Amino acid sequence: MCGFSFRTAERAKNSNGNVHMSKVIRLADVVETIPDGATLMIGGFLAVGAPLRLIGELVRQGRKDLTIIVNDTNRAGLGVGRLIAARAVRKVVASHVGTNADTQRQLLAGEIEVELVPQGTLAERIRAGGVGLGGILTPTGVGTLVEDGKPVIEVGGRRFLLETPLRADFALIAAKHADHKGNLDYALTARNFNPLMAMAADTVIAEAQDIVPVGCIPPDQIVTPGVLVDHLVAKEQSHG
Amino acid sequence: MCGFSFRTAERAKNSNGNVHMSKVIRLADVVETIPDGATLMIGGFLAVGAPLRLIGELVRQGRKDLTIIVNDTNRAGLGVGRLIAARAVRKVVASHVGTNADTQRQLLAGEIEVELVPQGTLAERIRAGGVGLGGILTPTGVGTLVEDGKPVIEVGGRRFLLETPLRADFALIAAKHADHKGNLDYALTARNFNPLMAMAADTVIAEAQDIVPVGCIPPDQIVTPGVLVDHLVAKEQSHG
Amino acid sequence: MDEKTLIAARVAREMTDGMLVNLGIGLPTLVARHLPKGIDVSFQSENGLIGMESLPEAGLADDDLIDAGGTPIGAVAGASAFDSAMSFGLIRGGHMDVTVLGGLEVDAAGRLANWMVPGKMVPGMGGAMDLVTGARRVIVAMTHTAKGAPKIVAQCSLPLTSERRVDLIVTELAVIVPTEAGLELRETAPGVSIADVIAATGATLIIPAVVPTMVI
Amino acid sequence: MDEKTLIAARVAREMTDGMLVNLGIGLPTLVARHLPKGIDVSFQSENGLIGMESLPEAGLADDDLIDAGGTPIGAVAGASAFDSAMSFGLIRGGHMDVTVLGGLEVDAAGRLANWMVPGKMVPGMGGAMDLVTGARRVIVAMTHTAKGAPKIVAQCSLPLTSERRVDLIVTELAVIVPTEAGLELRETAPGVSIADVIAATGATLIIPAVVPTMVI
Repeated sequence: MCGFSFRTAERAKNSNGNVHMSKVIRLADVVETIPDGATLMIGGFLAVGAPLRLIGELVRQGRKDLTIIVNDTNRAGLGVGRLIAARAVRKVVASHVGTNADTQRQLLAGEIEVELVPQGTLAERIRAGGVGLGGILTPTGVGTLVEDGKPVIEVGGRRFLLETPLRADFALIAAKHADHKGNLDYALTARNFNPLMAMAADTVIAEAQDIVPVGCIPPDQIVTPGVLVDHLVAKEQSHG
Repeated sequence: MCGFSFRTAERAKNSNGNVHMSKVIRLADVVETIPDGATLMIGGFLAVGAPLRLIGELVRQGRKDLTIIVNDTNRAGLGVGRLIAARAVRKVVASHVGTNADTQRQLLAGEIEVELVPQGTLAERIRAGGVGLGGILTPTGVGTLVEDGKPVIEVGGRRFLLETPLRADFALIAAKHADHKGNLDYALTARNFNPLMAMAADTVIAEAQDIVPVGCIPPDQIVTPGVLVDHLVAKEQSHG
Repeated sequence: MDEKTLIAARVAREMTDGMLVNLGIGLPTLVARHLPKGIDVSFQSENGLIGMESLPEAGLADDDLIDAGGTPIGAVAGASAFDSAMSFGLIRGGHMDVTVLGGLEVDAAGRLANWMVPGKMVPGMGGAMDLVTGARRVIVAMTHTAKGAPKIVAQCSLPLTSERRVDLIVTELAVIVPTEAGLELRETAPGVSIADVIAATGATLIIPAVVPTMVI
Repeated sequence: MDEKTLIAARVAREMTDGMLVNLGIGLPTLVARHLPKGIDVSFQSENGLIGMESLPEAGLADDDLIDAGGTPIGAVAGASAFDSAMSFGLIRGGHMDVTVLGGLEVDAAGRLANWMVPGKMVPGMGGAMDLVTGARRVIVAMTHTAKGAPKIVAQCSLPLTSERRVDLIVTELAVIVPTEAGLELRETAPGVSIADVIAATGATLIIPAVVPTMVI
């Protein structure tokens, strides 16, 4: 992907000559650190930009009682929809669950809790959680069901809802490229909530389409600095 | 800079065959649209990423009584410092004015009004103005002089200041590349406040180091979409 | 011309050169196909793109590029991609010139309900509440009735999308402008009488002296 | 070793592998030169970069790359650039492991004042208020006295930077940890007695049974 840099290689080793600070971890191992009942932010919009390998492994390991903060629950049995179908989810915080018949069915049957948040408010609440704000004032939802239970604050003669930050135990995100330091970039509409979630969780786990050496993603193109990423899911040997 | 695209060229012409929606304008002409007494956001951090040509032309045209929203007033006689030295500025909203002896002198003599805003709060207030939030709650400044006159709101047992949005009549920003649609990218620490200000003013005027054909800046690299930019300062014939 | 095409074609005439436009899922998507010649409009997809266009051929679909309804799309030269906070910053911040949305109900105050039917269908509001609250101009593009029942009603029975008064309602029967005084009938569709529109509408309409026929 | 070097070298020992660190202008900048071997720390420059390093040679300066004090800098492989909202999002959001800042005063409650002297010097707080409020750990690196007057005082006479209690104070005489009970003397510099530190300090110090000598 890019020219080999002696300096980069040098930096990736500590004074004992060992590679240190490695963020790379096997898929199964990292998913084992996520307990039942955890709150997860999961990136993606209708499964584009969703961490499909991490989702698949959560299902395979039979995780239960999850709270997921997502834009949507994708389609039945696809992406986040696999978690819904596996009944791994107790509560969904999302802007839209209409594309997944499983979610609709579980919701109307009272088997799953759904908190609906306007999409722009969801983005700002996650961002607020990531950047240390105590909340934001938005005009969205004033005078609607979304207002219920929330303080209404007037600024400059206009009314706004006080919306509070969202944070999670884990953020599961998907990137186009990751470098060995965990720096990430995203492609087109696969960016969506991923960079916001990468700031708003105690532990951030990223999977990437390609993992490239440090320096391959130019500084101005990196969207999520590697310091935010705790674990990078290893690519696995293809058995094809 | 990039391969010529027939499709791009076609899109830049309307059905009459005329190039339309041109944002390019001569420096002197665009600066003439800025009246005395206007409120300007001006990008840059210690003059890196500052729109130096626009600033120079404001000075040349003798603009007066400006309110400027800036991170800092640069150094005496440089960048925004030229506006201070020319006594074009009535009020400064900034996080730091300590690097410019002229600002310090005018401030201590009561000749210029300075509103100091913590740098992170300044960024969020400008962002709030640009993204339509009524305000943000920040822990920064609680229990300090910055708290004076501001509502203190408790969320989750912590106290936050309610900080209100900032907007301006004009944003003057500097980019690395602009394409013919006004899409912008930035280089390294020259990005700073520029993309935030590009969303928070009634009229946005950009100058760029290079102007390139549409399609030369890839979609994922564009930081400021061209729809936000009203005017792009034309490159001028070098007389060297 | 079927009724959806008629609505889309009429809405398309509201577009002017250089606008930033967001089209809702379903009927509003059709508007893009009917833009007047010579009009260059930027379409935003709220999942993170300005400059969407329909995919020229299915074989060119990119796994990372869909519209907000999940359909693979293309991108014009000069398109830009961004995250969801920026996307809704553009919408909430007043940078979106027009949004075109479908509706379940619009009431006499010009308020739209389009995101849930309590106990029956709870898809969620997605981006609709931000769009209706934040766009400079909100156009509702919908059929005039549903199973014979008026969708334009005295007061919404469904939960509101926003308390903001929308700017224009375009149906297969009429063009209606919500004003402070009430819903004003501005155009009737070809072959549709004022009486037809009144009969299909569940709210009082203000009828000006002249009501021209819709031009497509 | 001059006193600034001593302070910087001692502060550098607080750094551990993988940390994200912000160094204030002036004395704190020196910390980068004294990192223990084998420690890989990412330095943020709050004007928009993670991965700053000192410029190898003056001839390599980039017009678009300075630190927050205006000095041309370099960037390590894997550096990333961002806008001011992101930069302070990192700081306020708890992603900054350590910030090292200079001080004008620190008081018995561990509160820092470092951004103005009313009527005399009003530079502004720049990023200091966000850094002191938001960083996980705040280290004040400063000379113990100014023109013979203690800078560690019972109560700040200058406007506070934050009401947050800082985590560590390192001077050329001592290492002091502000605790709920008060300022605790943890180390004395080589050749400096506990009595010397007490004499140069304007606030009550808690003196543990054992106060080791600072190791550089």
